[in-house]
Amino acid sequence: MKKFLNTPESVLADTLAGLAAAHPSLRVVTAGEGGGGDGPFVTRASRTKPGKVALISGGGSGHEPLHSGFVGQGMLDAACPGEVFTSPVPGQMLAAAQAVDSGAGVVFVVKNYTGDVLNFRMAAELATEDAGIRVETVLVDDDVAVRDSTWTAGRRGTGATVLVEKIAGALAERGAGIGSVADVARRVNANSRSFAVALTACTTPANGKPGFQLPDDEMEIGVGIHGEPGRSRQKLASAREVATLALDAILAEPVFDRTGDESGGSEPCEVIAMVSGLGGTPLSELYILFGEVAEQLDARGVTIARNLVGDYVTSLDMAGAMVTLCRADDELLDLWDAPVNTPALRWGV
Amino acid sequence: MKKFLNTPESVLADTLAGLAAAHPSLRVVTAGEGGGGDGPFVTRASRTKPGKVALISGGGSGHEPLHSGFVGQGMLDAACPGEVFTSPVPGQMLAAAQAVDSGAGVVFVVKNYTGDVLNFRMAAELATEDAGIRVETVLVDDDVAVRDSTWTAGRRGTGATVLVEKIAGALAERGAGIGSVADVARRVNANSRSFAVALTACTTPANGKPGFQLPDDEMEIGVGIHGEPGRSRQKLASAREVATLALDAILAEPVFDRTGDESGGSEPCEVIAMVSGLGGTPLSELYILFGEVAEQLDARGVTIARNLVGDYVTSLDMAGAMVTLCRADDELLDLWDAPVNTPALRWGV
Amino acid sequence: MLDLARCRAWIEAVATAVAERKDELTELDAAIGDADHGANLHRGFTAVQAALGGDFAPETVGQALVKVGMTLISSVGGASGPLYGSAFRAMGKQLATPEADADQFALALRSGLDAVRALGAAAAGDKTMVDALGPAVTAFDDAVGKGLGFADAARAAAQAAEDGAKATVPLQARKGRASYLGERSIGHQDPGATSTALIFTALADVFR
Amino acid sequence: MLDLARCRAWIEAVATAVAERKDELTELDAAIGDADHGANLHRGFTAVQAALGGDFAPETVGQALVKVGMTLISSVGGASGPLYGSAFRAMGKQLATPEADADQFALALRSGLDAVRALGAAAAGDKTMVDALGPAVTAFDDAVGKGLGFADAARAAAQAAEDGAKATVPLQARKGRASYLGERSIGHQDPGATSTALIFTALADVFR
Ligand SMILES: Nc1ncnc2c1ncn2[C@@H]1O[C@H](COP(=O)(O)OP(=O)(O)O)[C@@H](O)[C@H]1O
Ligand SMILES: Nc1ncnc2c1ncn2[C@@H]1O[C@H](COP(=O)(O)OP(=O)(O)O)[C@@H](O)[C@H]1O
Ligand SMILES: [Mg+2]
Ligand SMILES: [Mg+2]
Ligand SMILES: [Mg+2]
Ligand SMILES: [Mg+2]
Repeated sequence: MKKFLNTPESVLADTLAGLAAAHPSLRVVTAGEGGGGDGPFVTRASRTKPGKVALISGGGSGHEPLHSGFVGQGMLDAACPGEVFTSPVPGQMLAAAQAVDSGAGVVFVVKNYTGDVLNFRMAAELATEDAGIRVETVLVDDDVAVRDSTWTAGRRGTGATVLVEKIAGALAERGAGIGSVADVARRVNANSRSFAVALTACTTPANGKPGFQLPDDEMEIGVGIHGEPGRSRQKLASAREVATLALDAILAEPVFDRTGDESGGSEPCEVIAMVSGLGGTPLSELYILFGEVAEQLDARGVTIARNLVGDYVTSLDMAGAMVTLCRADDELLDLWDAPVNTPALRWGV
Repeated sequence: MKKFLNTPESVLADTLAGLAAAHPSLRVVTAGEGGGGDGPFVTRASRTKPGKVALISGGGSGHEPLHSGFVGQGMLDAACPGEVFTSPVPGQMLAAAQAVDSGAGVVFVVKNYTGDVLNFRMAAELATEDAGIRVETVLVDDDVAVRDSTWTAGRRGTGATVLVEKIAGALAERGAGIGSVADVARRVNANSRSFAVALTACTTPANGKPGFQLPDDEMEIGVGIHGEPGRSRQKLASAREVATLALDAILAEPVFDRTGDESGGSEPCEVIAMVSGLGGTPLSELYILFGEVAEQLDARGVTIARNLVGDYVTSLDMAGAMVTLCRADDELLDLWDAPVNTPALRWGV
Repeated sequence: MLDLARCRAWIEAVATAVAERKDELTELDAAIGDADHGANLHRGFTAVQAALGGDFAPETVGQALVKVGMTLISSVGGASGPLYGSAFRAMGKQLATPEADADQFALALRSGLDAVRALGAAAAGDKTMVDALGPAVTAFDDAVGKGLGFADAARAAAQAAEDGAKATVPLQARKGRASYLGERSIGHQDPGATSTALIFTALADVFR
Repeated sequence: MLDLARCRAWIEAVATAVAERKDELTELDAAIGDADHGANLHRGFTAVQAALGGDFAPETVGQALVKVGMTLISSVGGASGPLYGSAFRAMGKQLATPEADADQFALALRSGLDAVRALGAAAAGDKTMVDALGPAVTAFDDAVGKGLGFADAARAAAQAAEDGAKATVPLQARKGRASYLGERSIGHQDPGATSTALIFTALADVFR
């Protein structure tokens, strides 16, 4: 296993130590520490302004900068990192909620995975019933590679999480109430779809070897962000073809259907587009992919109003990329443009 | 070769197309285009303010976000990307200089590689003699893995390039003259040293296979950013040991000797510290490494005043990391903190 | 009769078996999940061992099992943490006496299963721990109904859990991470069902 | 006598040889450099072919060679672009007549070598193209001094360049990227010296 680490067991603690050393704007609370719970959490260094709704997210580690890298002004108030690819525990979420609730309540942004859903559900119960904190839970489920049906655990939460956190975070920063913050978060999620392709498997520190074997001339289509294989495997394709695969899957979703638009679909619709690397893919390849996405969207009558290209939602050291589109409108774009100051996303401040 | 690309030949053009699509704040001029030269270059979308010294850098591609990702307010005025790992050509640099010179002159920031040095030297001649542009050239040579002697081409230019571009860019933005801008750039370079370790080789698109073979339990010590093997090979070590290796090499350099300090070395000295991934290493591992660097620097009486952790100077898809330290003072920190607005580095705006 | 000593021995045995079979569980999870089930349970039962040691002096089997459940909830994470945690907690809540006889334990097991179902909403055949837990609970019930003692009931439950776990191989997953694989989940044994079988086998072994 | 037709044939032959041996040159560069020397020269000589085709109608061998040099400078990049570019440019500047005899060409070669030395500051034994170019220029000179004709001088130069390139194998590099490897550069043939030999071999072949 070729990784910079000390021991597989200390990966989470050591990552958080480095994060804390790098970002004085963050406060890393380790398990059991003053105010700490059953696991570590990360908050802004400053306390939540009275009356501001607090945004908390969390999930297994291995997706950095998600979520800790998005803690800061205009985005998250706290992040609860679990062990690599393992949901954090309820006590950890509860402690984070108690640390950042200003009285205005807490919105949990939860990626739709059984573990995250169950643990956050328990945390919400504890926070509401025992700690008297008002909690709204927003599920993110944007991955079109998984059919949302009674036959699955539902679509996975992936790239849209960044968009939800940014936009809901901006609204919370403006002083909106918990209902509005949760509503806009749900709207971003409903408007967003993602699709990812892997060129290599990733290696969890605990396992020490790649999660699956992929021949030199094949790629996995429709992967998630936990190293699991995708829905299918096919021959390596060009960036152009990969972009087409992703856009075909995403734009087939009803939310991108433009026949119901005022213009009947003759005017372009606007999106926020993200091409995120999965951890082992260099930026230059992401630009190549984004260039294809931009060109093909243009040809399909979709305008990219804003974009992100880089590593935002990752899967350890997996070589691969995810395309996320969020159908945007003036409100969402305005919130997108609002100042944000986090380790991984910063503008306007 | 597992990469997102269309053809190996179109990697540079396709990367630039994606860059242009992603960043409206940049202007990508392709070879031969209006005002274009013998190769592409990237400038800010807005013209250089009259009287502002222009900063231009360039070099082979494959180090993204270096250099194009650092074009923007407070940093570069133009970047000249060559083919992957191949220096750009003089005509390209000349065209870039003509495009961004406001009359106050141009500073070329050149990483110390024979190809870059020779091509920029020719460009400087052309710019000065034929185009009447005042040119200062600043060489960056911070890599301690290479001994600077008549026995080598001199130390390589690596991580310090980012720091030079940021700090000199800030001074240029404040309206300083070409001499001062070049001076501060040289001072940053003189104060900076880097050391890199590779866990895997990288694969150039043209070659299609890894540049060297590295057994599963070994790493290359003292690598550059062009896929070349390092000075030596050794068994994989922990993040802690890798940090020690890097810091031992860097802090042995005279510039970090504190016995000449006012305090005689009893007071800590301040540095800007960067841990940059080489392209295939995920952020979490960089944080682990940074945590070790921070802890060990503290123990050695060195204070990290500012830091960068992420992919800033890369080597295609190489798994590995580079540690860069720049001995800082109030002037350098003040310029570091000045607003910057580029695709890859942004704050204060 | 499950008294406190046996209860502790059971949980110890589970912890030991998890430690031994950690890599096997993780391998199974690597095939159709995210390669952490072994690590998750190992972390959890290590915490449980610590929680049951030291000052903790439960007076009833129920208190001990509630502690096991709470500890799993607070240390495992993932899907299996809340599920196993709730199961043990629900079982413990049923058992207010210092020791539990087979009838009491049958009821407790039923509560455990209900808790898993309520939380995870998995049905039989969804390729989850329910496919081992369900048959085990039924087998224990049936054995008790036939007048068999704790030891025999536990052995029957263990066998049913083993069989249930094996029977997950040809199933297509409909819950948990494995469901993302669609048809590609077929042909692999569910890690959670496997660990459930391990838990019942440990119980049976305590009575050997 | 190198007339314009032969000069064009020479450059064509170089372009063809570079295209054929591109991968070999890149392999050599992969071992001690950055794996692009073949691609660099291929890009350069493809541009040169285009530049010498079409409307371009040089009146002297010198004009043709200056064009080759300028085109290499503007299309190759890397270390070899300015070095080879300057060499051809310097050679061309020496040759103001429609055709060049062996004496003139010897002088031109000497200028080319001087240009490479002036720009790259490499000495003999530094494991660079100079280790092939230097001996080739000397051999051409010597042959001309001995009264041999262009063809024989070119053949001698090609042989010297080949030998010089092979002799770089045991050397430790002191210039260019290979110097970063220190002792690890020993045991590999220098890519630039190899391509220099290729250029002289192409010249000799034109006179065969
Ligand atoms: N909804 C569910 N109901 C019951 N069991 C489930 C459910 N979802 C997952 N599981 C069980 O959890 C196991 C996976 O546990 P684990 O790997 O520890 O958590 P995670 O899937 O979060 O990584 C699966 O093998 C399955 O048996
Ligand atoms: N200072 C120098 N003087 C002469 N030749 C040099 C010098 N530096 C490098 N070279 C030659 O250039 C060759 C490498 O060319 P190339 O691979 O195209 O450029 P780069 O090293 O920039 O990738 C080396 O093999 C060597 O022969
Ligand atoms: Mg997990
Ligand atoms: Mg090169
Ligand atoms: Mg799992
Ligand atoms: Mg080279």
